[in-house]
This record gives sequence, C-alpha cells and structure tokens, in this order.
Amino acid sequence: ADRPAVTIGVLKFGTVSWELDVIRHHRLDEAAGFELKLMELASGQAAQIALQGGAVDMIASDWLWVARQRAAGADLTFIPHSAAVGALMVPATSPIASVADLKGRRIGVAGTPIDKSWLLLKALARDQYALDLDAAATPVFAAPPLLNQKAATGELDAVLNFWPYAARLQAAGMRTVIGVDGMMRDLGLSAQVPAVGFVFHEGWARANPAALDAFVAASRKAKAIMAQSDAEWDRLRPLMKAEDEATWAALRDQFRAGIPQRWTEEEREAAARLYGLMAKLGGRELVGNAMALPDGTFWPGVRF
Amino acid sequence: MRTPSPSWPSSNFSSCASCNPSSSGSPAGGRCALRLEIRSKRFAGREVIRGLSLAAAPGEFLALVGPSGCGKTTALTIAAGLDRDFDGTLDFGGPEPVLGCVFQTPRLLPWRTVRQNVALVLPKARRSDGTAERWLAAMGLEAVADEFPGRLSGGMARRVALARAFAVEPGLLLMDEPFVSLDEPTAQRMRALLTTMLERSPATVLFVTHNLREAIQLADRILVMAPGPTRVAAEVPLKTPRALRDDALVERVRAELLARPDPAFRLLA
Amino acid sequence: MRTPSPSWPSSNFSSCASCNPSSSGSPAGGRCALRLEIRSKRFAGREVIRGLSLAAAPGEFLALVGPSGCGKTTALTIAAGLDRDFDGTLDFGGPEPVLGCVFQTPRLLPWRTVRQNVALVLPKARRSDGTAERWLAAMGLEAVADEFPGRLSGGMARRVALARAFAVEPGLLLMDEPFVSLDEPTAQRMRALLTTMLERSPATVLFVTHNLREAIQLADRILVMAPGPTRVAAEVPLKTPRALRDDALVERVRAELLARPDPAFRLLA
Amino acid sequence: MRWRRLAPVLSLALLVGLWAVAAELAASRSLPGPAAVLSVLIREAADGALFHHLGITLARMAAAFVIAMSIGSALGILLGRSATADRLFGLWLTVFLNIPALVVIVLAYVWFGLTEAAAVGAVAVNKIPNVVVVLREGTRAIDEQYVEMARTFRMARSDVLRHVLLPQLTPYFAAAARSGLALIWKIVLVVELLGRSDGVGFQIHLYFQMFDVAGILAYTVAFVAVVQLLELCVLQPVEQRLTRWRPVRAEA
Amino acid sequence: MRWRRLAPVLSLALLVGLWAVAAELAASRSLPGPAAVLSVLIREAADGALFHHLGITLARMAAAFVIAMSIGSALGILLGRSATADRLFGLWLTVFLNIPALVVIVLAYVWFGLTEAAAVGAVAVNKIPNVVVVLREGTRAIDEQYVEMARTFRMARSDVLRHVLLPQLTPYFAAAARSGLALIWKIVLVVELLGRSDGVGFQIHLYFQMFDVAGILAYTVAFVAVVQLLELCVLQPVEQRLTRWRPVRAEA
Ligand SMILES: Nc1ncnc2c1ncn2[C@@H]1O[C@H](COP(=O)(O)OP(=O)(O)OP(=O)(O)O)[C@@H](O)[C@H]1O
Ligand SMILES: Nc1ncnc2c1ncn2[C@@H]1O[C@H](COP(=O)(O)OP(=O)(O)OP(=O)(O)O)[C@@H](O)[C@H]1O
Ligand SMILES: [Mg+2]
Ligand SMILES: [Mg+2]
Repeated sequence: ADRPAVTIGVLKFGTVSWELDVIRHHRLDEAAGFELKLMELASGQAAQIALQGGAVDMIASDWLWVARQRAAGADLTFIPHSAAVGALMVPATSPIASVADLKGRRIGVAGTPIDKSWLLLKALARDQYALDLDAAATPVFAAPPLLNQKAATGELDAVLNFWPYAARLQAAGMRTVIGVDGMMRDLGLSAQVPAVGFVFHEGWARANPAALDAFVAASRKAKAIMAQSDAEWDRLRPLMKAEDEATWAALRDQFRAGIPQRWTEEEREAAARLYGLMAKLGGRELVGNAMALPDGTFWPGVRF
Repeated sequence: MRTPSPSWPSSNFSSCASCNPSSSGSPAGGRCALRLEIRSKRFAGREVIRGLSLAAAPGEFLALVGPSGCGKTTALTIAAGLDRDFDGTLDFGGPEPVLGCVFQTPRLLPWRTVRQNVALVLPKARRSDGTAERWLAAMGLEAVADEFPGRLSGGMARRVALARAFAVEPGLLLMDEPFVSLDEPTAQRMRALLTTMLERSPATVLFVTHNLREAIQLADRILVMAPGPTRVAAEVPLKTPRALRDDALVERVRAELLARPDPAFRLLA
Repeated sequence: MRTPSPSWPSSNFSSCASCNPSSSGSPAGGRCALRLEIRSKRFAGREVIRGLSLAAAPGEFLALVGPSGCGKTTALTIAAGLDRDFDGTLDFGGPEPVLGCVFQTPRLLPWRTVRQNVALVLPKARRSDGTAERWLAAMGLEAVADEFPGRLSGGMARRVALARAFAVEPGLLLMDEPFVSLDEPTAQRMRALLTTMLERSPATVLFVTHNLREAIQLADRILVMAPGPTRVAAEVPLKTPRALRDDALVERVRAELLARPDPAFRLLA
Repeated sequence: MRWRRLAPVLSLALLVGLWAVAAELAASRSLPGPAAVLSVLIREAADGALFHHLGITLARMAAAFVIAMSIGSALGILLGRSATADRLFGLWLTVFLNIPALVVIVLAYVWFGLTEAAAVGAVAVNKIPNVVVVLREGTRAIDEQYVEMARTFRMARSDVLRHVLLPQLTPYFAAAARSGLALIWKIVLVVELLGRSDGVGFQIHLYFQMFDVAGILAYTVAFVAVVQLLELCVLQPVEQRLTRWRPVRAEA
Repeated sequence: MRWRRLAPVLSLALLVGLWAVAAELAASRSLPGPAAVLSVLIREAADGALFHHLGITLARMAAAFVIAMSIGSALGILLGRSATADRLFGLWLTVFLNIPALVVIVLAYVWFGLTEAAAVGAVAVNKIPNVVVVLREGTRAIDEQYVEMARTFRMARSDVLRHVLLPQLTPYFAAAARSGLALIWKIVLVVELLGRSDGVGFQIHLYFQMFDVAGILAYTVAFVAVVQLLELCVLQPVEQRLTRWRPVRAEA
C-alpha cells in the first residue's frame, strides 16, 4: 500500500495508453513496487501543460520537444517508448511509386512545416532527386484526422501522417511509398531511433529513483506481453477504437514493429546526428537556439 | 352605438366660401377628403373610442377639443393610417393624400440635424432645393438649422416639427396640440403661417387643441369630444371668414359656447 | 449687464399676507429661499444667459414668462443644481431644500409603472405608505396606477409628473410649463391642487409658463425675461390674495400689463 | 395563437429535415444524419457518459458565466459612465479582449495547476472583456434625461442604478448573456481539451481524433437542447417581463 | 486637455509595468517579460515573418468580418422586427450559435477543401450568429415613436433604415464590431491551426508546440497593436461622429 505513485498524463485511446492498460491489467506496477496512476487528457498539448503545471509526473512526447525545452532551460528528460514512425501513403492505384513522383502533387502533411517527417522527406527529395518539394509540390498542412478524411475522398494525392493514422490508411487499402524509417535509412542514419518516449523532470527522477526504475521495468514487461500475445490485443480492442479488423491488425503490427530493441550509445549518437540534421533543416523554429543536442536530453539512467 | 347627430342650432355667424380655400362646394357636399368611422377601438380590452364618426370635406379645418385622455390622439393615429387595429373604416374618397403630421411631442430624430429632420420627409428631389431652409426661416430657426434637436429649447423643437409638417405640402394635415409651449406672440405667428399656407395650398386639417380660443380662431368646425370611450358629443360650425375673426369675436363666441346648455360644453372650461 | 431694476409702479392690488403661505415676512425681507445669480451661461460658446439675477423669499411664487428659446429651462436646470457649468452662484440661504420638479416634458421612467414613477422619488420609508396613490387619485389617475407610462395620453403623463413633484413635499418647486396639454377644466383643477398643496406645505416656486393668465392667477411676482441672452427684463409683483383673483381680475391685469409702454411687455402677446 | 405554438415545431422539423437531406446528399462519414446522431446520443445517454460530461461542463459554464457577467457588467458600466476610467483602461480592454484563449488557458493551468478553479477562471477571463465591451456601449447610450430626473429628485445611487440605468441596459444584458453563453461554451471546450479529464470538450476532442463526427454532433445536440431549454424557460420569460413596458408593435 | 493626451500613455506604461513585475515574480518560462517578448518581436519583424503571417491573418479576418457583419446584421434586424421570423428561426439561431467552432471548421474543410474560401467561410459562420443576437436585441429596443413618424410621412423603406433604424443601432453595431473582431481573431487562430499553412494562428501553434510563450505573446502583441490602431484611427472617430448628437454629459 505504501508503493510510490507515478502519475502519467496520457491521451485517452492514444497508443501509449494501450501499454499502460496492460501494466494495470496484469498488475505489473504492483509487482514492480509502484502504483501507476493515469490522468486522461484529450490532446498532446494538454499533456505538456499538465507536466509543466506539475499535475503529472510523466507524459509521452517526442525527444525533439524535450531537446528544445532543455535548450530553453527546462530540466526535462526522456526515455524511449516507441520507434514506430509515420509513412507517406498513396491510394492503391496511384501512379506515385517513389519520392520522385511527388512532383506537382498535393501532399497532405500532418502537423506543421517543421514536422520531423516532413523535414526528412524534403531532405530526401532534395538529396536524392534534386527536388524542392516546397516549390515543386503543394504541401497541405492540417490536423491528422482531417488528412485521413481528405485522403479517402481523393482530394490529396499523398498523405504523410503519424503512424496510427497511417495504419488506418493502410488498412483502408492504401499503399506505403516510404516510411519515415526508410527516409532515415536513405539519409544515412542507420540505427533505429525511438521518436516517442516518456518525458519527466530530472528533479522528479532524482527524487524518485526507485519509482522510475520500477516503471521502466513494468513498461518493458508490458511490451514483452504485447509483442507475444495476440489475446492481449483482443482485450485491448475497445481502447484501440479500430474501425475494422484490418485496422486493428495494422495497429497491432506497427506497434510491435516499433518496440525499441536497443537503447545504447549507438542509438543516442544516431539521435544526435538526426538532431543535427533537423537543426539544419528546421532551423531555429524547430530547435530553438540549441544547434546541437543538449546534454541530458536522454535520461542516462536507462539503457538496454 | 353611433353619435346621434342632432341638428345643431344654426350658428349666428354668416357662411362664407373663402373659409374653405379649396372651395369645391360646401363642406357637407362634394367628395370627402376624409371619412373616418370608428365603431370601436380598444387597447388591451379597454374601449377608448366608440361610435366616432368624422367626415371632413376637402379643405375643411376640423378642430377637436375634449378632456385629457379621451382618445383624440388615438383617433389621429388611426386617421394617419398608423393603427389599423380598430373596428371601423377609413377612407379618403380617392387616392391617399400626402400626409403632414405634428405629433403631440415633436418626435424629431435626435441624430439628424434640424435641417435634415425637415428635409428627410420630403421627396428626394426636393431635399436640397431650399424648401427645408425656407420653412425653417419662416419659423425663425435659420440660426439653428445645423444643430441637433437635443440642443433646442422645447418651443424651438416644436417649431421644427411644424416646419416639417408644412414642408411636405400636405393634402391632409394632422395636428396634435401643435402650438403648446410657445409664447403667445410666437404661437400667433405660427397660426398666421398655418393660415397663409392653407390659403396657398389648401389641405384638409384635423386639429387637436385644448385652447378653445385657438379653435374658434382657426376652425371651420369644432368637434367637442365626449370623455372616453369617446365620440363626437357636439359640433359647432363656424361660418365667419377666418380673416374677420378678431379677438373680440373670439371672446364672444367662446362665451356663447361656454354658456350653452348642452352638457358637452361644460367640459370646455 | 444687470437688470436695471426700475421701481415698479405700485400695483393697484392690495397686499395681503396670505399670498405668502409661509408668511415669514414680506418677500423682499427675511432669509432667502433661493438666490440665483447667473453672470453668464454658455452652450458651446454661445451665450444663452447674461446677468440673470433671481431671488425668491421662502414660500414666494415666481412666474417666469418670456419668448421661446430665451433660456428659461436653462435657468431652471441651473437652479436644480443639475448644471454647474455656469459663471455665477446658487444658494438657498441654508441647507439644500427638498426639490420637486416638473420638467418641460414629463420624463417618466417608461419601464416603471405610474405608481412606481411616483413612489421611487420618495424616501424609502414613504414608498408604500399610500402617498403615491393619494396623489395619483388627486390627479384622477387611480385607474392607471399600474399602467406603464407609454400607455398614457399626453395629458395623463403630465399629471403623473405633477403627482411626482407634489408627492415629495418639496421645499423648492421648479415647474416648467406644467399645465400645457391639459384641457382647461383639468388645468384649473391642477392649479387649484397646487394652490392647496402650497397652503398646506409652503414651498418656494419657480414657475415657467407661456400663459400670462395662468401667471397672473398664481404668482406672487411675474418676471418677464428678455430674448436671449436672457435676463430679467421686467418684474411685476401681484399683491391681491390668490383666492380673490377671479377671471375678471385676471383679464383686467392682463390687459393692463399688455398696455404698458415698456418694450418687455410687448413680447407677452 | 395556433400559429404561435406551431412555429417552433415547424422550425425544428424544417431544420432536422434540411439536415437529413444534406446528410443524405453528402453520404459521408463527415456529416452523419439525424438518425445516426440520435443513436449515438441514446447510447451515450444509456451508459451515463452523456449526463456525466454534460453535467460537468454545464457546472463549469455556470460558474464562469456568473463570474464573467457580474465582473464584466460592473466594469462595463464603470467605463461607460466615466470618461476618465475609459481613457485609462480602454487600452487594457483591447489587450484582454484579444489575448488568444490559448494563452490565458495555458497560463492559468501552469500557474494554478490543472484545477477546476484554473479552468473556470480561464473561461471567465476570456469572457469578461466581451461583457465589458457590450455593456460599455450600452451605458454610453443611456438616455440622460432620466438620469437628470433622478438627480433632481436626489435619488440614491443604488436606486439610480436599479431603476434608471439597469432597465435601459436590458437589451445589452440580453445580448451579452446570449452571445456569452455561446462564447463560454466554445472556450470551455478548449479548456477541457487542454487540461481536464472530463467534460464535453474532452469528449468531443476524443471523437475528433477518431473523426467520429456523429459523436461530436451528439454532444452538440445535447448541449444545444439544454441552451434552448434555458432560452425558453429562463431567458425569454425574464426578458419578456423586463421589456413588458415597451409598446406592442404591429408587425412591420 | 493635457490629461486627455497623457492618459493613454500612462495606461500603457502601467500595463507594461504590471506585466514586467508579474513576469519577474513568476520567473518562469511560461510568462516571459516585455523585454523578452519585444526581442522576439523584433527578430520576427526583421526576417519578415511577422508581417507575412500578420498580413495573411488580417486579410482573412477582414474578409470574414465584412461577411459576418453584413449578413449577421441583415438577419438580426429582420429577426428583431418580425416576430414571425423570430419564432421560425430563433431555434436555428440557438443551434448555429452553439455549434462548436471545431465542427464548423472541420465540416468546412471537409466539404470545401483545404482552401482560403473554406477558412474564411468557417470563421464567418462562427461569427454570424453572434452578430445576429446582438442586432436582434438592438432592433427590438428600437424606439417606435420615430418609426411611426417615418411611416406617417411615408418615408421610403431605405430611408427608414438609414435615418431611423440604423442610427439607433449604432451602439449595437459598435459592440458587435468590437467583440466580433476579438471573436474572429480567436476563431481564425483555430482555423489556421487546423488547416492552413500560414497566418498568425499557424505560427502561434508552432510556438505552442515548443511551449514558447514569448513567441506566442510576440504575435499577440503585434495583433493587439493593430487592433488598437484600428480602434484609435477608425472605430473611435467613426463612433464619435455617429454619436455626436448625444448630449454631452458631465462626468458622473
Ligand atoms: N398604447 C396604448 N396602450 C394602452 N392604452 C393606451 C395606449 N395609448 C393610449 N391609451 C389610452 O387610451 C386613452 C386615450 O389616449 P389618447 O392619447 O388618445 O388621449 P388624448 O385624447 O390624446 O389625451 P390628451 O389630451 O391627454 O393627449 C387613454 O386612456 C390612454 O390611457
Ligand atoms: N444642451 C444644449 N446645447 C446647446 N444649446 C442649448 C442646449 N440646451 C439649450 N440650448 C440653447 O439655449 C437656448 C435656451 O434654451 P432653453 O431650453 O433654456 O429655452 P427656453 O426659454 O426654455 O425656451 P422654451 O420656452 O422654448 O422652452 C436655446 O437657444 C437653445 O438652443
Ligand atoms: Mg393626446
Ligand atoms: Mg423650455
């Protein structure tokens, strides 16, 4: 009963909440010696605000954000959760076969022009096909659900969306031109870099080392269950809000593919290189004043 | 219930055609410029007018006198066509005449200048041909033509309202106590102006007043209204030409009227 | 420029203490209930009043008559303490009296019933003790006490305004043409009411009117105002007790005043 | 009389009919028809989620509404009557009027934590400048002749406010209340999106992520029904009572 | 006179001073002080981004404003004058007033594509019911005695509108315009966030993702400056001209 509590702010129905549900269902928190508390929120921004406002101990976010916050003076730090990434999707019958074919097309992009995936796609197009996508194509930035809807009606020729949305498109019969992982590979970043992780204040981690360790252990156990058990995914169905069987399967498979296998110096260096590339591509708008990855962005206490 | 229309004792004033500037015949005969029959008019159930019957010959000047709150303004509002919610009929024996109206309060648009208040009721073509200015000058108001009504004295506002009603060259002129809150010399000037205007462009006039002297001085016929629910309680034709009605005559007629045995006249003073 | 204050030909009416219900002495002597000196009053630069000097003894009834737009209402507004933007002084020779006011227009709150309009100006304690109802009944308005003012006739609204001013039992009563748009019998009843009220609870009265007969009937002193910029152009004390002033007397005094050689009187008719 | 009672029904029928036709024509998940929305509504009502979230949102709105209307109208009347105050704080009004809701909400949450008070306060702060603007305009338009009358009779300040000023401001209060309810509703949605774990805003956003327009519309319909009820049972009767004195006008 | 010119300066100084103190006390990244915001402002202005995004947002707002004010006031006056129309469409008004901005924006984007027209239309649709509510209230409060006067003199409909009705609606127009500008600004931010690639809303969203409050405030300050300029150079002079006729009132 005296287990330390860890409060995590999550998107209800978000991919992170699946894993946390597994932890709770199998009482992995109890086993590891902590108590997992959830604060359900409606958006990623709400989670960020909750962390800044001290309402939660931990949230899920990407490390680019953490890096920038650190550069601006916050003591946030990151441990990996998922390496699953988005993809560039086109209708099954689309003539678009590679990035080169994007010339003159309308491309839906989730988020903003400094979205990581979009920057990588632009870099790739420029490096390998001498194509300036800003000029040669028509990017349309919009909210992810809106883009999926537009892809379905054919108003867009291609859609670059986050992975849960890309999975839905795939299930709906669309085809992947290239995944963001593929883009990174083509740009010479060999190691798999987990984009999304758990983010918390260093101060909290130092004050609650046992709780943090226990959480990391529970999280890895949950991932192991999710990697092996199909039955577990059946149980998670209501949380996944999958429209149909195909979507459900696509979500499951992509989640599994994204489970990070290694988190060593190699991956961290790859991340630092990726950050350098991002700083070049996205400029100050993306990374703020820190042109190199700030020290401590990745919590040193966790590696595997 | 209709006015019993008694045959009035023939007046001791002589009749004269020039009292009726349009002179299309005697007021009783000819085409009627205004025929208003109000069988009943109610406000929220309360009957205010019952069996009121008004008929004015073209160019006739009718003065309505009667106790406060009896229904004179209500009758005028109906004659103006503003209130159709009554049991009865209104017709002009022809196309609707041009209406001029002096309301019981001046009703000037506070957000338009004095000049605009007069000009705006004119047809577009005549708005800037000097008509408004001429009438304002006649009222002694040329100096305040560009002021807003809120900056006028009570009497000045009233004169603007008169200018507005006269400027449209009305065929039917409705006036609800038009000369109150004017000093006597100004009021006399206004009455003279009205008379002159009517000579130049004859109009049928419905004129409400509490000033019996004024009624005697101006009207072709005085209608004495009963207390509410109102109707015409008595009628007094005045046959002396307006030009010949001097102070002495007015006082004499007034005394004669107040001395009449009919109870309607007891409400006059 | 100050009023030259000529010594008036002594009136042919005998003086009587009962004209001054407070009878604290002759109007000229004693503590002054109202002393208003307006050296100059301007609106947007234009001078409206210059060198106006008004002094009323406690309980004195002053009637102001003068041409339309000369500045009577402006002077009353200043006396009421509503307008402090003038060059001059206002004092009551003591604490500020309770003010009663009949404005040139009734100024009833349209969103409050007739009864509330009267009650709301009373001190809280007297709002529901029947005072409002009593005054409304005196005005013949008991039937409409629960109506909103928008449903009254012009004359009825005016009587509500009178009830409101009388109900506060004023020490200083300002009245701006209070009896216009009332039929003559009603106006006479109102004048009688005013007289009775003044007898019961004496007040100093400043009374603007265009009706010279009314002024002669009611006032202790008539002030004839000059055309703007206004000042007191002439002054007429009336010494006959109010109760003895019958129609004949009023007409006689009126004729006498209109016949005076002073040009100020030429503006009266 | 009959027409009067029929009109609202007709109006509703027409609206739902048009909606059904539009949905039929669109034949898309992005505009579900009334039937689809109704079935979601019934489902949510059955499992209690609807009442839970709607109740919480309404409670937040009520608190914010009361705070915003009282503070806003006091300030609005003050700025409307005092030129000095207006000259001093007119600029502040422009500033607070135009601070993005997002900024206020984030600052409130960061400073005061993710609490109910922060949420309600953020909504109120967003709405107050709006009330001020409307009531300042109304106060400036007040008819001075009645104020002069009140001053002549030396009416107490509180009586002047209650019997002379407020009655003239009724239409402005009505406008501020109606558009205010709508604005507060829109802001509460954002507030719940950014830092609450319940309420209609939270729920609507979840549906948005699934692009489940039927779910969004179900909650919208439920809220609109509540507002319309309020309109019919509170706002309209109160307004009618307060404007009873106006002359009944013939249809123009 | 001197006081008059001094007041706004004093007011601004006080506001900035309070802000600086609050920022100093908070000593948090979530409330940067005026200096920090100014430096961001200067940086954004120097590289042209500020003018680009502000210009685009203002253009969208202007279009939406004109559409919303003209359609909204026409409908508001209609509903205010005709009890029948009000009975028929009062419910519709409640509905449209309370549809969440999100729904309108999403539907607009879904139906009309991710286009400028859809964005402007969505903003206008969000604002129109608001204008309707305010002007309906104003129209109901119109003083009938002037309308009767106009009808007696058989003034043309257009003249009645221009010389009798509109002047009485001035304060309602002013209130609708001021609160409307603020509302449109708030909605345009959401619209740009959900489906545009430029404009202040888009920019603020970027900053928000980075939790860069200084960036958000820089754009807010720039926008507020524009609105205040509009207030001083257009709204106030126009309003003053239109209400010149009101009696000058002594400070109460
Ligand atoms: N809009 C209204 N609603 C209800 N009653 C009304 C309305 N207008 C007038 N009345 C009532 O109708 C009666 C007649 O009013 P009207 O204004 O016609 O009188 P009037 O003869 O013009 O009186 P006055 O000489 O005082 O102006 C009054 O009793 C008044 O209370
Ligand atoms: N608020 C104001 N602004 C500018 N001028 C004004 C204002 N009020 C009155 N005046 C002017 O002051 C003069 C005197 O007005 P006042 O109302 O005192 O006249 P009055 O003697 O009461 O006239 P009446 O007998 O017509 O009521 C008029 O010329 C008028 O135009
Ligand atoms: Mg009348
Ligand atoms: Mg006057």
